[in-house]
Amino acid sequence: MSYTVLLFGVTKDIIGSSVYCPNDEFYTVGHLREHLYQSFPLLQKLNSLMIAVNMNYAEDHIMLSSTDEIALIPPVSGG
Amino acid sequence: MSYTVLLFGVTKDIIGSSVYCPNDEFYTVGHLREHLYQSFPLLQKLNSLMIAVNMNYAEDHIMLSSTDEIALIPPVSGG
Amino acid sequence: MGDNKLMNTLIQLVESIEVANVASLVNKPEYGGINVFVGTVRNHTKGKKVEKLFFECYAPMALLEMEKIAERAKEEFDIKEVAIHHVVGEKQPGEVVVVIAVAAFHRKAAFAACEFVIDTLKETVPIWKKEYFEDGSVWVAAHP
Amino acid sequence: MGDNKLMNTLIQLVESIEVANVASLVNKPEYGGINVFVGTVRNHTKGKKVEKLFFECYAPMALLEMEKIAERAKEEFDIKEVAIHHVVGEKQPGEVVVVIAVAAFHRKAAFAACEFVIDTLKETVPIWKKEYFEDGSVWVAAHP
Repeated sequence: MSYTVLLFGVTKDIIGSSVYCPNDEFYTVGHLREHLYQSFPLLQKLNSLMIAVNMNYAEDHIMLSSTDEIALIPPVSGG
Repeated sequence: MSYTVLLFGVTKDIIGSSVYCPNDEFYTVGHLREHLYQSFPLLQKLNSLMIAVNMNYAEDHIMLSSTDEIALIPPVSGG
Repeated sequence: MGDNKLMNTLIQLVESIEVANVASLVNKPEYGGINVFVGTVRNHTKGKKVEKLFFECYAPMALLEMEKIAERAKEEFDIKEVAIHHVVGEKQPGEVVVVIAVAAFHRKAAFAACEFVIDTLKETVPIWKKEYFEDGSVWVAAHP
Repeated sequence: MGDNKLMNTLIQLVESIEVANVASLVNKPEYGGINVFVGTVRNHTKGKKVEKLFFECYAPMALLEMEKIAERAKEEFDIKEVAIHHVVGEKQPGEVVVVIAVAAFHRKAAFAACEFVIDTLKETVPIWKKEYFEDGSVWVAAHP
Protein backbone atom coordinates (compact mmCIF):
# COMPACT_ATOMS: atom_id res chain seq x y z
CA MET A 1 0.00 0.00 0.00
CA SER A 2 1.30 3.45 -0.97
CA TYR A 3 0.10 6.96 -1.61
CA THR A 4 0.27 9.31 -4.53
CA VAL A 5 0.41 12.92 -3.41
CA LEU A 6 -0.40 15.58 -6.02
CA LEU A 7 1.78 18.69 -5.79
CA PHE A 8 0.97 22.23 -6.88
CA GLY A 9 2.55 25.65 -6.95
CA VAL A 10 5.50 26.13 -4.65
CA THR A 11 5.29 22.55 -3.26
CA LYS A 12 6.05 21.25 -6.76
CA ASP A 13 9.18 23.43 -6.81
CA ILE A 14 10.26 22.37 -3.31
CA ILE A 15 9.78 18.62 -3.85
CA GLY A 16 10.93 18.83 -7.46
CA SER A 17 8.11 16.84 -9.04
CA SER A 18 4.40 17.15 -9.71
CA VAL A 19 3.62 14.00 -7.75
CA TYR A 20 5.25 12.49 -4.67
CA CYS A 21 5.00 8.80 -3.76
CA PRO A 22 6.32 8.19 -0.24
CA ASN A 23 7.67 4.74 0.60
CA ASP A 24 6.01 4.69 3.98
CA GLU A 25 2.41 4.29 5.05
CA PHE A 26 0.63 6.98 7.08
CA TYR A 27 -2.47 6.54 9.16
CA THR A 28 -3.57 10.14 9.20
CA VAL A 29 -3.15 13.45 7.42
CA GLY A 30 -1.09 14.55 10.45
CA HIS A 31 1.36 11.69 10.02
CA LEU A 32 1.81 12.48 6.34
CA ARG A 33 2.34 16.14 7.20
CA GLU A 34 5.09 15.27 9.74
CA HIS A 35 6.80 13.06 7.18
CA LEU A 36 6.71 15.82 4.58
CA TYR A 37 8.00 18.47 6.98
CA GLN A 38 10.95 16.22 7.91
CA SER A 39 11.74 15.12 4.35
CA PHE A 40 11.37 18.60 2.84
CA PRO A 41 12.08 21.20 5.56
CA LEU A 42 11.41 24.06 3.14
CA LEU A 43 7.70 23.16 3.39
CA GLN A 44 7.83 24.44 6.98
CA LYS A 45 8.67 27.92 5.71
CA LEU A 46 5.38 28.28 3.85
CA ASN A 47 2.62 30.58 5.11
CA SER A 48 0.39 27.53 5.32
CA LEU A 49 0.19 24.00 4.00
CA MET A 50 -3.20 22.37 3.67
CA ILE A 51 -3.72 18.77 2.66
CA ALA A 52 -6.70 17.80 0.54
CA VAL A 53 -8.11 14.30 0.63
CA ASN A 54 -10.48 13.41 -2.18
CA MET A 55 -10.70 17.09 -3.10
CA ASN A 56 -11.71 18.26 0.36
CA TYR A 57 -9.56 20.15 2.81
CA ALA A 58 -8.67 17.59 5.49
CA GLU A 59 -7.70 18.15 9.10
CA ASP A 60 -4.76 16.31 10.65
CA HIS A 61 -6.90 13.64 12.37
CA ILE A 62 -8.42 12.40 9.11
CA MET A 63 -7.46 8.78 8.28
CA LEU A 64 -5.80 8.01 4.96
CA SER A 65 -6.27 5.03 2.67
CA SER A 66 -4.25 4.18 -0.41
CA THR A 67 -7.22 4.82 -2.69
CA ASP A 68 -7.55 8.41 -1.51
CA GLU A 69 -6.62 11.25 -3.85
CA ILE A 70 -4.21 13.29 -1.76
CA ALA A 71 -2.92 16.74 -2.68
CA LEU A 72 -0.74 19.39 -1.06
CA ILE A 73 -2.35 22.83 -1.08
CA PRO A 74 0.14 25.63 -0.41
CA PRO A 75 -1.30 29.16 0.12
CA VAL A 76 -3.77 29.79 -2.68
CA SER A 77 -3.57 32.98 -4.74
CA GLY A 78 -6.34 32.86 -7.31
CA GLY A 79 -8.61 35.75 -8.23
CA MET B 1 -40.09 88.69 -20.37
CA SER B 2 -41.31 85.09 -20.18
CA TYR B 3 -40.13 81.59 -19.28
CA THR B 4 -39.91 78.34 -21.13
CA VAL B 5 -40.36 75.38 -18.81
CA LEU B 6 -39.23 72.00 -20.09
CA LEU B 7 -41.50 69.12 -19.10
CA PHE B 8 -40.64 65.45 -18.69
CA GLY B 9 -42.31 62.18 -17.78
CA VAL B 10 -45.61 62.50 -16.00
CA THR B 11 -45.51 66.32 -15.99
CA LYS B 12 -45.63 66.24 -19.79
CA ASP B 13 -48.77 64.11 -19.58
CA ILE B 14 -50.40 66.35 -16.93
CA ILE B 15 -49.71 69.64 -18.70
CA GLY B 16 -50.24 68.09 -22.14
CA SER B 17 -47.13 69.45 -23.85
CA SER B 18 -43.38 69.03 -23.71
CA VAL B 19 -42.83 72.71 -22.92
CA TYR B 20 -44.89 75.18 -20.92
CA CYS B 21 -44.66 78.94 -21.39
CA PRO B 22 -46.53 80.77 -18.62
CA ASN B 23 -47.87 84.25 -19.35
CA ASP B 24 -46.80 85.58 -15.97
CA GLU B 25 -43.44 86.46 -14.53
CA PHE B 26 -42.11 84.74 -11.40
CA TYR B 27 -39.40 86.01 -9.14
CA THR B 28 -38.43 82.71 -7.60
CA VAL B 29 -38.67 78.97 -8.09
CA GLY B 30 -41.23 78.96 -5.27
CA HIS B 31 -43.49 81.42 -7.10
CA LEU B 32 -43.33 79.31 -10.26
CA ARG B 33 -44.12 76.20 -8.21
CA GLU B 34 -47.20 77.87 -6.67
CA HIS B 35 -48.41 78.93 -10.10
CA LEU B 36 -47.97 75.41 -11.49
CA TYR B 37 -49.75 73.80 -8.53
CA GLN B 38 -52.73 76.14 -9.01
CA SER B 39 -52.87 75.86 -12.79
CA PHE B 40 -52.37 72.06 -12.84
CA PRO B 41 -53.61 70.63 -9.53
CA LEU B 42 -52.64 67.08 -10.60
CA LEU B 43 -49.01 68.13 -10.07
CA GLN B 44 -49.78 68.24 -6.33
CA LYS B 45 -50.51 64.50 -6.38
CA LEU B 46 -46.97 63.59 -7.40
CA ASN B 47 -44.54 61.98 -4.95
CA SER B 48 -42.28 64.97 -5.50
CA LEU B 49 -41.74 67.80 -7.94
CA MET B 50 -38.29 69.28 -8.27
CA ILE B 51 -37.49 72.28 -10.42
CA ALA B 52 -34.17 72.50 -12.22
CA VAL B 53 -32.67 75.85 -13.17
CA ASN B 54 -29.84 75.72 -15.68
CA MET B 55 -29.60 71.97 -15.15
CA ASN B 56 -29.22 72.16 -11.38
CA TYR B 57 -31.81 71.23 -8.79
CA ALA B 58 -33.05 74.57 -7.43
CA GLU B 59 -34.61 75.34 -4.06
CA ASP B 60 -37.70 77.52 -3.80
CA HIS B 61 -35.80 80.69 -2.84
CA ILE B 62 -33.71 80.70 -6.05
CA MET B 63 -34.39 83.75 -8.28
CA LEU B 64 -35.46 83.20 -11.88
CA SER B 65 -34.51 85.15 -14.98
CA SER B 66 -35.95 84.75 -18.44
CA THR B 67 -32.68 83.43 -19.81
CA ASP B 68 -32.66 80.50 -17.37
CA GLU B 69 -33.28 77.00 -18.63
CA ILE B 70 -36.09 75.79 -16.38
CA ALA B 71 -37.33 72.20 -16.18
CA LEU B 72 -39.84 70.27 -14.09
CA ILE B 73 -38.37 67.10 -12.60
CA PRO B 74 -41.02 64.67 -11.39
CA PRO B 75 -39.81 61.61 -9.38
CA VAL B 76 -36.93 60.08 -11.31
CA SER B 77 -36.90 56.36 -12.07
CA GLY B 78 -33.73 55.62 -14.00
CA GLY B 79 -31.43 52.68 -13.45
CA MET C 1 -25.07 59.15 -29.01
CA GLY C 2 -23.16 56.06 -29.98
CA ASP C 3 -21.08 57.76 -32.65
CA ASN C 4 -17.33 57.33 -32.84
CA LYS C 5 -16.57 60.55 -31.01
CA LEU C 6 -18.25 59.15 -27.91
CA MET C 7 -16.84 55.63 -28.02
CA ASN C 8 -14.40 56.39 -25.21
CA THR C 9 -16.63 58.62 -23.15
CA LEU C 10 -17.09 57.36 -19.61
CA ILE C 11 -20.54 58.91 -19.11
CA GLN C 12 -23.07 58.19 -21.83
CA LEU C 13 -26.73 58.05 -22.72
CA VAL C 14 -27.05 55.40 -25.41
CA GLU C 15 -29.61 53.36 -27.28
CA SER C 16 -28.05 50.05 -26.26
CA ILE C 17 -25.20 49.02 -24.00
CA GLU C 18 -22.44 46.45 -24.41
CA VAL C 19 -21.45 45.37 -20.89
CA ALA C 20 -17.90 44.44 -21.92
CA ASN C 21 -17.33 47.85 -23.53
CA VAL C 22 -18.18 49.69 -20.34
CA ALA C 23 -15.92 47.43 -18.26
CA SER C 24 -13.05 47.84 -20.70
CA LEU C 25 -13.40 51.64 -20.64
CA VAL C 26 -12.19 51.68 -17.03
CA ASN C 27 -9.65 48.85 -17.27
CA LYS C 28 -5.99 49.78 -17.11
CA PRO C 29 -3.10 47.44 -16.31
CA GLU C 30 -2.41 49.37 -13.08
CA TYR C 31 -5.75 48.46 -11.53
CA GLY C 32 -6.58 45.17 -9.90
CA GLY C 33 -10.34 45.10 -9.65
CA ILE C 34 -13.39 46.30 -11.51
CA ASN C 35 -16.88 46.16 -10.13
CA VAL C 36 -19.71 46.31 -12.63
CA PHE C 37 -23.40 46.76 -11.98
CA VAL C 38 -25.76 45.69 -14.75
CA GLY C 39 -29.36 46.80 -14.40
CA THR C 40 -31.90 45.02 -16.56
CA VAL C 41 -35.59 45.46 -17.31
CA ARG C 42 -37.61 43.20 -15.06
CA ASN C 43 -40.54 41.45 -16.74
CA HIS C 44 -42.88 41.96 -13.78
CA THR C 45 -43.82 44.69 -11.30
CA LYS C 46 -45.92 43.83 -8.25
CA GLY C 47 -47.19 40.69 -9.96
CA LYS C 48 -48.09 42.41 -13.24
CA LYS C 49 -46.38 41.40 -16.46
CA VAL C 50 -44.34 44.23 -18.00
CA GLU C 51 -44.61 44.15 -21.79
CA LYS C 52 -42.12 46.92 -22.59
CA LEU C 53 -40.51 50.00 -21.12
CA PHE C 54 -39.70 53.47 -22.28
CA PHE C 55 -36.89 55.61 -20.89
CA GLU C 56 -37.10 59.35 -21.27
CA CYS C 57 -34.41 61.70 -20.06
CA TYR C 58 -33.48 65.34 -19.72
CA ALA C 59 -30.26 64.54 -21.56
CA PRO C 60 -27.87 67.42 -20.77
CA MET C 61 -28.83 67.48 -17.09
CA ALA C 62 -28.78 63.67 -16.86
CA LEU C 63 -25.21 63.65 -18.20
CA LEU C 64 -24.26 66.43 -15.79
CA GLU C 65 -25.75 64.60 -12.80
CA MET C 66 -23.99 61.37 -13.80
CA GLU C 67 -20.71 63.31 -14.05
CA LYS C 68 -21.34 64.71 -10.58
CA ILE C 69 -21.96 61.23 -9.16
CA ALA C 70 -18.76 59.92 -10.76
CA GLU C 71 -16.79 62.84 -9.30
CA ARG C 72 -18.29 62.34 -5.84
CA ALA C 73 -17.49 58.63 -6.01
CA LYS C 74 -13.87 59.43 -6.84
CA GLU C 75 -13.70 61.88 -3.92
CA GLU C 76 -15.32 59.60 -1.36
CA PHE C 77 -13.84 56.20 -2.31
CA ASP C 78 -10.34 55.01 -3.12
CA ILE C 79 -11.12 54.36 -6.78
CA LYS C 80 -9.60 55.43 -10.08
CA GLU C 81 -12.25 55.39 -12.81
CA VAL C 82 -16.02 55.39 -13.14
CA ALA C 83 -18.05 54.71 -16.28
CA ILE C 84 -21.84 55.07 -16.39
CA HIS C 85 -23.90 54.17 -19.45
CA HIS C 86 -27.68 54.48 -19.37
CA VAL C 87 -30.13 53.71 -22.13
CA VAL C 88 -32.86 55.91 -23.53
CA GLY C 89 -35.85 54.90 -25.62
CA GLU C 90 -37.88 51.71 -25.79
CA LYS C 91 -36.63 48.53 -24.09
CA GLN C 92 -37.87 44.95 -23.80
CA PRO C 93 -37.84 42.92 -20.56
CA GLY C 94 -34.40 41.38 -20.00
CA GLU C 95 -32.55 44.13 -21.86
CA VAL C 96 -29.75 46.02 -20.17
CA VAL C 97 -30.72 49.55 -19.13
CA VAL C 98 -27.74 50.71 -17.11
CA VAL C 99 -24.14 49.61 -16.70
CA ILE C 100 -21.79 51.12 -14.15
CA ALA C 101 -18.13 50.11 -14.02
CA VAL C 102 -15.71 51.20 -11.28
CA ALA C 103 -12.00 50.43 -11.36
CA ALA C 104 -9.77 50.50 -8.30
CA PHE C 105 -6.46 49.20 -7.06
CA HIS C 106 -8.33 47.24 -4.40
CA ARG C 107 -11.67 45.59 -4.92
CA LYS C 108 -13.39 46.62 -1.68
CA ALA C 109 -13.48 50.26 -2.74
CA ALA C 110 -14.73 49.28 -6.20
CA PHE C 111 -17.71 47.41 -4.73
CA ALA C 112 -18.63 50.22 -2.34
CA ALA C 113 -18.27 52.96 -4.94
CA CYS C 114 -20.27 51.08 -7.57
CA GLU C 115 -23.13 50.59 -5.11
CA PHE C 116 -22.97 54.29 -4.20
CA VAL C 117 -23.17 55.23 -7.89
CA ILE C 118 -26.25 53.14 -8.69
CA ASP C 119 -28.01 54.15 -5.45
CA THR C 120 -27.38 57.84 -6.16
CA LEU C 121 -28.22 57.56 -9.86
CA LYS C 122 -31.65 56.23 -8.94
CA GLU C 123 -32.22 59.25 -6.69
CA THR C 124 -30.87 62.18 -8.66
CA VAL C 125 -30.46 61.56 -12.40
CA PRO C 126 -33.36 62.96 -14.44
CA ILE C 127 -34.37 59.81 -16.28
CA TRP C 128 -37.93 58.50 -16.25
CA LYS C 129 -39.15 54.98 -16.87
CA LYS C 130 -42.60 54.22 -18.22
CA GLU C 131 -43.84 50.67 -17.79
CA TYR C 132 -46.33 49.27 -20.29
CA PHE C 133 -48.72 46.58 -19.13
CA GLU C 134 -51.44 44.74 -21.02
CA ASP C 135 -53.99 47.18 -19.60
CA GLY C 136 -52.15 50.49 -19.69
CA SER C 137 -48.94 52.27 -18.80
CA VAL C 138 -47.51 54.16 -15.85
CA TRP C 139 -44.59 56.49 -15.08
CA VAL C 140 -42.71 54.58 -12.39
CA ALA C 141 -42.56 56.20 -8.93
CA ALA C 142 -44.53 59.27 -10.01
CA HIS C 143 -47.44 58.69 -7.62
CA PRO C 144 -47.72 57.29 -4.07
CA MET D 1 -12.59 23.92 -21.37
CA GLY D 2 -14.29 26.40 -23.63
CA ASP D 3 -15.91 23.79 -25.83
CA ASN D 4 -19.58 23.97 -26.72
CA LYS D 5 -20.67 21.61 -24.00
CA LEU D 6 -19.42 24.06 -21.39
CA MET D 7 -20.68 27.27 -22.98
CA ASN D 8 -23.57 27.49 -20.52
CA THR D 9 -21.76 26.22 -17.46
CA LEU D 10 -21.85 28.69 -14.60
CA ILE D 11 -18.60 27.54 -13.00
CA GLN D 12 -15.63 27.27 -15.33
CA LEU D 13 -11.85 27.20 -15.58
CA VAL D 14 -11.02 28.71 -18.94
CA GLU D 15 -8.12 30.02 -20.98
CA SER D 16 -9.73 33.43 -21.51
CA ILE D 17 -12.89 35.11 -20.30
CA GLU D 18 -15.45 37.28 -22.05
CA VAL D 19 -16.98 39.53 -19.39
CA ALA D 20 -20.27 39.91 -21.25
CA ASN D 21 -20.68 36.14 -21.61
CA VAL D 22 -20.42 35.61 -17.87
CA ALA D 23 -22.92 38.38 -17.16
CA SER D 24 -25.37 37.03 -19.73
CA LEU D 25 -25.15 33.52 -18.24
CA VAL D 26 -26.95 34.75 -15.11
CA ASN D 27 -29.32 37.22 -16.78
CA LYS D 28 -32.98 36.30 -16.91
CA PRO D 29 -35.90 38.66 -17.50
CA GLU D 30 -37.18 38.04 -13.96
CA TYR D 31 -34.12 39.54 -12.31
CA GLY D 32 -33.47 43.21 -11.86
CA GLY D 33 -29.79 43.50 -11.06
CA ILE D 34 -26.52 41.79 -11.81
CA ASN D 35 -23.30 42.55 -10.00
CA VAL D 36 -20.10 41.59 -11.75
CA PHE D 37 -16.59 41.52 -10.38
CA VAL D 38 -13.78 41.59 -12.92
CA GLY D 39 -10.32 40.78 -11.60
CA THR D 40 -7.40 41.75 -13.79
CA VAL D 41 -3.66 41.19 -13.69
CA ARG D 42 -1.97 44.17 -12.12
CA ASN D 43 1.25 45.29 -13.79
CA HIS D 44 3.06 45.97 -10.52
CA THR D 45 3.48 44.36 -7.09
CA LYS D 46 5.08 46.30 -4.26
CA GLY D 47 6.72 48.66 -6.75
CA LYS D 48 8.09 45.92 -8.99
CA LYS D 49 6.97 45.60 -12.59
CA VAL D 50 5.14 42.35 -13.32
CA GLU D 51 6.03 41.05 -16.78
CA LYS D 52 3.63 38.11 -16.93
CA LEU D 53 1.70 35.72 -14.74
CA PHE D 54 1.00 32.04 -14.70
CA PHE D 55 -2.07 30.47 -13.09
CA GLU D 56 -1.91 26.84 -12.05
CA CYS D 57 -4.84 25.01 -10.53
CA TYR D 58 -5.93 21.72 -9.06
CA ALA D 59 -8.76 21.69 -11.57
CA PRO D 60 -11.33 19.22 -10.20
CA MET D 61 -11.01 20.54 -6.65
CA ALA D 62 -11.00 24.17 -7.83
CA LEU D 63 -14.28 23.58 -9.66
CA LEU D 64 -15.71 21.84 -6.60
CA GLU D 65 -14.68 24.68 -4.28
CA MET D 66 -16.14 27.27 -6.67
CA GLU D 67 -19.40 25.27 -6.73
CA LYS D 68 -19.41 25.25 -2.92
CA ILE D 69 -18.93 29.01 -2.79
CA ALA D 70 -21.76 29.55 -5.27
CA GLU D 71 -24.05 27.31 -3.20
CA ARG D 72 -23.12 29.07 0.04
CA ALA D 73 -23.77 32.44 -1.60
CA LYS D 74 -27.23 31.27 -2.67
CA GLU D 75 -27.96 30.05 0.86
CA GLU D 76 -26.72 33.17 2.63
CA PHE D 77 -27.91 35.93 0.31
CA ASP D 78 -31.18 36.64 -1.45
CA ILE D 79 -29.79 35.96 -4.92
CA LYS D 80 -30.77 33.71 -7.81
CA GLU D 81 -27.70 32.84 -9.89
CA VAL D 82 -23.93 32.84 -9.55
CA ALA D 83 -21.39 32.38 -12.34
CA ILE D 84 -17.64 32.13 -11.67
CA HIS D 85 -15.08 31.93 -14.47
CA HIS D 86 -11.38 31.80 -13.64
CA VAL D 87 -8.47 31.57 -16.05
CA VAL D 88 -5.62 29.10 -16.08
CA GLY D 89 -2.28 29.38 -17.87
CA GLU D 90 -0.18 32.36 -18.83
CA LYS D 91 -1.58 35.89 -18.62
CA GLN D 92 -0.31 39.37 -19.45
CA PRO D 93 -0.80 42.44 -17.23
CA GLY D 94 -4.25 43.97 -17.86
CA GLU D 95 -5.83 40.67 -18.87
CA VAL D 96 -8.94 39.44 -17.11
CA VAL D 97 -8.26 36.56 -14.71
CA VAL D 98 -11.58 36.12 -12.93
CA VAL D 99 -15.16 37.18 -13.56
CA ILE D 100 -17.95 36.63 -11.06
CA ALA D 101 -21.55 37.49 -11.91
CA VAL D 102 -24.41 37.39 -9.43
CA ALA D 103 -28.04 37.97 -10.40
CA ALA D 104 -30.76 38.94 -7.94
CA PHE D 105 -34.18 40.50 -7.84
CA HIS D 106 -32.72 43.34 -5.79
CA ARG D 107 -29.29 44.80 -6.31
CA LYS D 108 -28.17 45.08 -2.68
CA ALA D 109 -28.02 41.29 -2.31
CA ALA D 110 -26.17 40.99 -5.63
CA PHE D 111 -23.42 43.37 -4.47
CA ALA D 112 -23.01 41.65 -1.09
CA ALA D 113 -23.00 38.14 -2.54
CA CYS D 114 -20.54 39.01 -5.30
CA GLU D 115 -18.11 40.45 -2.75
CA PHE D 116 -18.54 37.32 -0.59
CA VAL D 117 -17.76 35.11 -3.60
CA ILE D 118 -14.52 36.86 -4.58
CA ASP D 119 -13.37 37.16 -0.95
CA THR D 120 -13.97 33.44 -0.36
CA LEU D 121 -12.52 32.39 -3.71
CA LYS D 122 -9.25 34.07 -2.79
CA GLU D 123 -9.16 32.10 0.47
CA THR D 124 -10.25 28.61 -0.51
CA VAL D 125 -10.02 27.81 -4.22
CA PRO D 126 -6.85 25.85 -5.11
CA ILE D 127 -5.46 28.16 -7.76
CA TRP D 128 -1.92 29.49 -7.62
CA LYS D 129 -0.50 32.59 -9.26
CA LYS D 130 3.14 32.90 -10.19
CA GLU D 131 4.41 36.41 -10.88
CA TYR D 132 7.31 36.90 -13.26
CA PHE D 133 9.59 39.91 -12.78
CA GLU D 134 12.64 41.04 -14.71
CA ASP D 135 14.82 39.36 -12.09
CA GLY D 136 12.92 36.18 -11.29
CA SER D 137 9.56 34.73 -10.37
CA VAL D 138 7.59 34.00 -7.23
CA TRP D 139 4.52 32.02 -6.18
CA VAL D 140 2.27 34.72 -4.72
CA ALA D 141 1.49 34.46 -0.97
CA ALA D 142 3.54 31.27 -0.52
CA HIS D 143 6.01 32.78 1.94
CA PRO D 144 5.75 35.39 4.72
